[in-house]
Amino acid sequence: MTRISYLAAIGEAQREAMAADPRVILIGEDVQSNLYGTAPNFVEMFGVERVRNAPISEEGFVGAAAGAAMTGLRPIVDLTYASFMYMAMDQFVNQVAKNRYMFGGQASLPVVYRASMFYRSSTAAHHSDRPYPMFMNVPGLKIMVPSGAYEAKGLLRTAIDLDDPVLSFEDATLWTKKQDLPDEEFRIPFGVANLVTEGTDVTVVAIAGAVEEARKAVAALAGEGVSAELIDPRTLVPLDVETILKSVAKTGRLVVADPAHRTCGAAAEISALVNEYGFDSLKAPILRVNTPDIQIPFSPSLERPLYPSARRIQEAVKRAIGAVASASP
Amino acid sequence: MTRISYLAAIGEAQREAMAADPRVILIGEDVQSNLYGTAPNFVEMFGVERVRNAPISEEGFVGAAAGAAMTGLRPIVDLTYASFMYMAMDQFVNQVAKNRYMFGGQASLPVVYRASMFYRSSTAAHHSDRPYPMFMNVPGLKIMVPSGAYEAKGLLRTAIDLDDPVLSFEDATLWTKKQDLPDEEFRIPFGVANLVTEGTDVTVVAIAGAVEEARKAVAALAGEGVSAELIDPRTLVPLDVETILKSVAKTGRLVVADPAHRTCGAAAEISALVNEYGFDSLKAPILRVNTPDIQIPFSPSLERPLYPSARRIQEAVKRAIGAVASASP
Amino acid sequence: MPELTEVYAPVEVDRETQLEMLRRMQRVRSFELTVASLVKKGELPGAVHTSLGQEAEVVGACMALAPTDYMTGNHRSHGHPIGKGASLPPLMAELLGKSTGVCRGKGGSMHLADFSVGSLGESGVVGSAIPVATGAALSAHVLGNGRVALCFFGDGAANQGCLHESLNLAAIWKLPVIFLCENNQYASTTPARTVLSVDRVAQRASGYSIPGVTVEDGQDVLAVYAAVKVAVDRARRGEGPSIVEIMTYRYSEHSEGLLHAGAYRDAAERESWIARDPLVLHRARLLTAGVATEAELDQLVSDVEDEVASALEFAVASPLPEPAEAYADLFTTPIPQFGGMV
Amino acid sequence: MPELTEVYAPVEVDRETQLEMLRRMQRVRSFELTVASLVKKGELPGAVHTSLGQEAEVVGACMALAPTDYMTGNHRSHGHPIGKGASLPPLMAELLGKSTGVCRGKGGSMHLADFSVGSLGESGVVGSAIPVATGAALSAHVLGNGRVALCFFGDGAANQGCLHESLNLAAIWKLPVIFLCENNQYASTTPARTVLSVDRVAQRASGYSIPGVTVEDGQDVLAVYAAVKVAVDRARRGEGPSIVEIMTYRYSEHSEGLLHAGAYRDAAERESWIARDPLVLHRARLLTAGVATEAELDQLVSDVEDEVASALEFAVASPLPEPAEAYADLFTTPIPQFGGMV
Ligand SMILES: Cc1ncc(C[n+]2csc(CCOP(=O)(O)OP(=O)(O)O)c2C)c(N)n1
Ligand SMILES: Cc1ncc(C[n+]2csc(CCOP(=O)(O)OP(=O)(O)O)c2C)c(N)n1
Ligand SMILES: [Mg+2]
Ligand SMILES: [Mg+2]
Repeated sequence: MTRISYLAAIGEAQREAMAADPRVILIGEDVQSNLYGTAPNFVEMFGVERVRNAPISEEGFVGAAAGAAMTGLRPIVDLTYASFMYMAMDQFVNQVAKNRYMFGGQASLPVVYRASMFYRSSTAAHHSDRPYPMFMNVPGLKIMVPSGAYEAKGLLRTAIDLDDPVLSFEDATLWTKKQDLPDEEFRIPFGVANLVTEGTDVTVVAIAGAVEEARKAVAALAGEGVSAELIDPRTLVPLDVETILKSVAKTGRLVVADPAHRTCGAAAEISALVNEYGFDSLKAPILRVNTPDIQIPFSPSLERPLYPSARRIQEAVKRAIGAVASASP
Repeated sequence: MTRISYLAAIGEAQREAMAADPRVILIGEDVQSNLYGTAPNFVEMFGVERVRNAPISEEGFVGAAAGAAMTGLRPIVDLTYASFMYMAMDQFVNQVAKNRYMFGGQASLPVVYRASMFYRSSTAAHHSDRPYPMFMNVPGLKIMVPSGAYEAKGLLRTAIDLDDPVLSFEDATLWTKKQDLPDEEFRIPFGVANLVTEGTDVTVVAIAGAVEEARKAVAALAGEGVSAELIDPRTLVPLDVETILKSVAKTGRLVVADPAHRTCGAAAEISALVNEYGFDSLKAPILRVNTPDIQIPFSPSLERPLYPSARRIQEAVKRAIGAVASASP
Repeated sequence: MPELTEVYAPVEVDRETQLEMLRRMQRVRSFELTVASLVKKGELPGAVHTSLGQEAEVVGACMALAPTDYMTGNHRSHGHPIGKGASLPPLMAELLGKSTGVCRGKGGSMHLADFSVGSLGESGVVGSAIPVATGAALSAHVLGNGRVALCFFGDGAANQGCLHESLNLAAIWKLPVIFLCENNQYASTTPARTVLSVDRVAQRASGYSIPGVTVEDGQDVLAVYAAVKVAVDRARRGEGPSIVEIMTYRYSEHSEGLLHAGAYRDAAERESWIARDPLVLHRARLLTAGVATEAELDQLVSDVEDEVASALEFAVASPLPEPAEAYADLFTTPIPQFGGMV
Repeated sequence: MPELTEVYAPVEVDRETQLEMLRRMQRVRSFELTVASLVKKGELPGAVHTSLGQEAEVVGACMALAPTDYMTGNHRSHGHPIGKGASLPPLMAELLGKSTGVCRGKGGSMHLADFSVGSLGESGVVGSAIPVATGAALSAHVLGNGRVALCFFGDGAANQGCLHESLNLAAIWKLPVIFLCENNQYASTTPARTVLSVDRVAQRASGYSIPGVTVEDGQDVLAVYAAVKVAVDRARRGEGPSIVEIMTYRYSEHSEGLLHAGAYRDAAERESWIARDPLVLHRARLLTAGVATEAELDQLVSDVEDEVASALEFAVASPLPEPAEAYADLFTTPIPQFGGMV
């Protein structure tokens, strides 16, 4: 076991994959200087041909990575902040997601796009986005949302192995969080949720950084005699609906903690799925703990309360089990 | 009353607004030649300074319209196909949606972006998108989804009057559909749903072109003794949740017909809202009739069955009322 | 900055290649005429953009590439894979939405792709395939497999930001890619001179420190071939990207059957271009130079016409895809739709 | 294509303007030094990018504009509104996230904007404000109000597609906009020479048939002013856009407190730029030319230092916004959050 941070785990996954397969290359702004910490000594290890500093032109290099993936490489692209992905949106939606389908299966696109969600850091609206829901609405993209160093490393190895395009939304609130990781190489499959804590009274599904908050909430709730089951879906596409349904079949109650904006967020999808396929087991409304539908303000006093926190998750659970009255619409 | 098509209604709204206010200008590819039919004789009426042919550079002119809106103009931008909006995604999300908020209210952005959803026309994956859900996840954008000529005209007039950015998703399956419109100018407020048909057994919420299909389904169901209430939200941001909740309080059942892809679509949001705030009135699972999570294939034989059709809506309603067994997950 | 001056040097083109140029131009011509008539009869679904009039630039450019080289294109899409040597029946079947189509009926007119001949796909979104071709060049460069990539784009696409980004990227990484501008002077109903900040797209090359050349007579297949060949050879030698711009003209409306409001093009202008038809020009040259006889060329044309006719037969006889096939081909490792469709 | 040759002609700049240049440069300098020390003490949240070393290009460019002209900028954001004449207390309060901030605490360091002086906002997303400035120029053009717009962008932003699109748009529509490249030779840790396909961004101007000029000595505020003034006058006369590139250098790391892995910049290089400090240069010129005395300039500096100190006092004393204020300012016509927040 080695104790490493979320960021270091990403670096490790990249290093192992690049060492294992010369077709894996890394493209991104300031990767050669390892500005963001996920490519330590990569230039020395793999050379500048495989560790490529990109000009600030997201549309260009996102598309170039797609074209390279269609013709024999297996690129990893570091977009740094998720808020810059919009610059390349046409390439993501119209090329990366569609090319295999449009061409009747002639293309495979083994490419991973990594982006960090840099919220809760007072960088305001241009750096704080958590845009995975809009990509979930685009068929053809696989989406991972690692909630810890273990997931970050294990899912990323799988992502790089996959012959399909993967978007990795990395949660910067976890960057420095450390975990003990196996010394041997390992992979975590896509579409298999992690049952973090078993429980009987209520199911909590939490996404990315919200898993950490939910963990705290669940622990606090246990102290209050509430038994909550915590599920981390790990990947949003594919989504392990079965595990969630099975849990709700047991608990009858669901709270979804999702750092994205509320409207059409991942929590909305999970709510709709459970309503549709788990209706009979539901004893109470499904509650969503999201970021409200406003942009992210700069001032810490404005920003801090907005995200799913342990406190907000705990309150939602209490509402779900009827311990406190529901707010009227 | 004058009988005009959906496309002509859009042209009328633009003409009236441009005649009323010299600050309203039109920007778009091939608008001077009226290629798409919504700017007939506009060059003659308003001149080339106000009817501006744009180069194919969506990011540039979408952003330029935003900057113009921040400084005194009230532009209408015709993006022609919704599938081209991704090219300008950074401008939509990072400038259009965020500028007022980031600058603490100093900016107003009275600008309307129009785009048509050109599905069911065998133009395949690059021209058939219905991407309103991803924009619903972006706080700061108002979104209209006109379901007929009346709505197209009335909502667009309101959109142009508003001091906020509006995205208009126009449904090309309705382009040629005609309706009798009042001769005098009129406006339809945002955030007020249209109760298309009253009913008691089930609520059907339908979006854009799906309203027409739902209308047929509701009529057919009436023949079978099923009383369905049909609601057209008209705008998705703001969304008239109250009207939907009131209806579900009466019917206890909900089917949402939404031409977008299913995952994180508008139907998911409506389902989540009704689950959360109307849970006690729900007698059956909320069913979503969407386009499945695949890209749009070219071949008519592949494409035709994919969208919410009268038949699919009818079947969903029957399932919702328990007339047919539910598919197992 | 290197210059593409060699472009004006005469190129040695062997007899077989010269004939193959005519054959491929004729393939494009016959294919497009067939397609246009199908549209007129209402037998082709969707939007269809033909390359009638642009055969020389399409074929001249493609033939300067090796069969293993890569190519991407745009909505005006049929000529590119044909020029690159794709087999016609699966192309025609694709246009008819058949399961034997080159994209199994998923792509249609705007999304032809034949990976077996290096055709990586046409993009219905203007400009959007340019970064993809740049990426194909990146893989060729990194893998060192000696291939080059070429992307076709129009005068309209020249104003897209992704072109700028791709040019810069290719220039600094010295990627083997040819940015091939098919300047037919109009984007739908919009004249290039009203929306393009330069007379010639190639003038932008200096902003990327790469060679840029305009072939003013884009109806001359040999001139096109020569110019593109210089750029291809340069790319293959590891000297980086080029812009090659070909002045040409489309005979038809922007898309088949399109009724447009304004008279944005001059009838006389169109006539003058038709008077210099690329097939007629090349045929005349072949005859004058004694490369082939009238009879041989007539045979070539009629062989191609048969080829196209049998492609059509194949397409017509092919089955439509089963509705369930819509759910295939999204992912290499599929994800089932949860719960099936309501 | 018109040339900006007048740039090297001496400009007549009156005494008051010359002093105001020093005053504004000193404002930027003192403001940034204060900000940097706040960051060091952990008293400033978020990412902070200073313009230390770039004062001449910031102020020279801004002062070539009229107060009613428009301006947009980027993440290196404090200098721009200060240069444009914004009042300091609301800027400083914004950095501290106070409700008296120019953006009511919503924007912070990367999103300063003071519409009262034509500052339409800084963009944290690189390149993204360039189309917005182009649009401000469009409204000036259509409304005929005689204003011009200027957008600041870095050497790194020069490779963004939106710049290309904006240049082309502004060129064909003859919009009164100045594309002002602050070429400090690095984008974060990436040297421009490794990612930029030209030596000078201004070389790209010819691709848009517009003037492009590089001020090689961007530490000379008068040289910057002169070059930008030519472009501004040209724009105001209705002759369209220009690129003006200013060679300069940032003294600090990319953002305050940033620890970077590689030594991407040479210490000697930095020293040589510091040796030609723009404030020192301009001060010396004022003295030599007899524009002001040592005592007068010392007074000016100390006045500015007082101004910055009292801006900081104001900011510190100001209240933080109430949490509920987070829900204001999204729309001009608000939409309530349905059901409140869980
Ligand atoms: C991003 C985008 N914007 C607009 C369109 C609509 N459109 C299709 S073709 C076309 C004109 C293209 O002109 P050009 O690039 O010159 O190619 P040509 O048709 O002349 O061959 C336009 C505007 C599109 N398909 N994609
Ligand atoms: C679209 C986008 N990509 C990347 C970044 C991250 N980033 C912030 S500043 C910067 C460097 C910008 O360099 P330059 O434009 O030269 O401005 P400078 O910092 O040198 O003033 C980068 C890469 C960003 N903010 N936006
Ligand atoms: Mg063209
Ligand atoms: Mg820089």
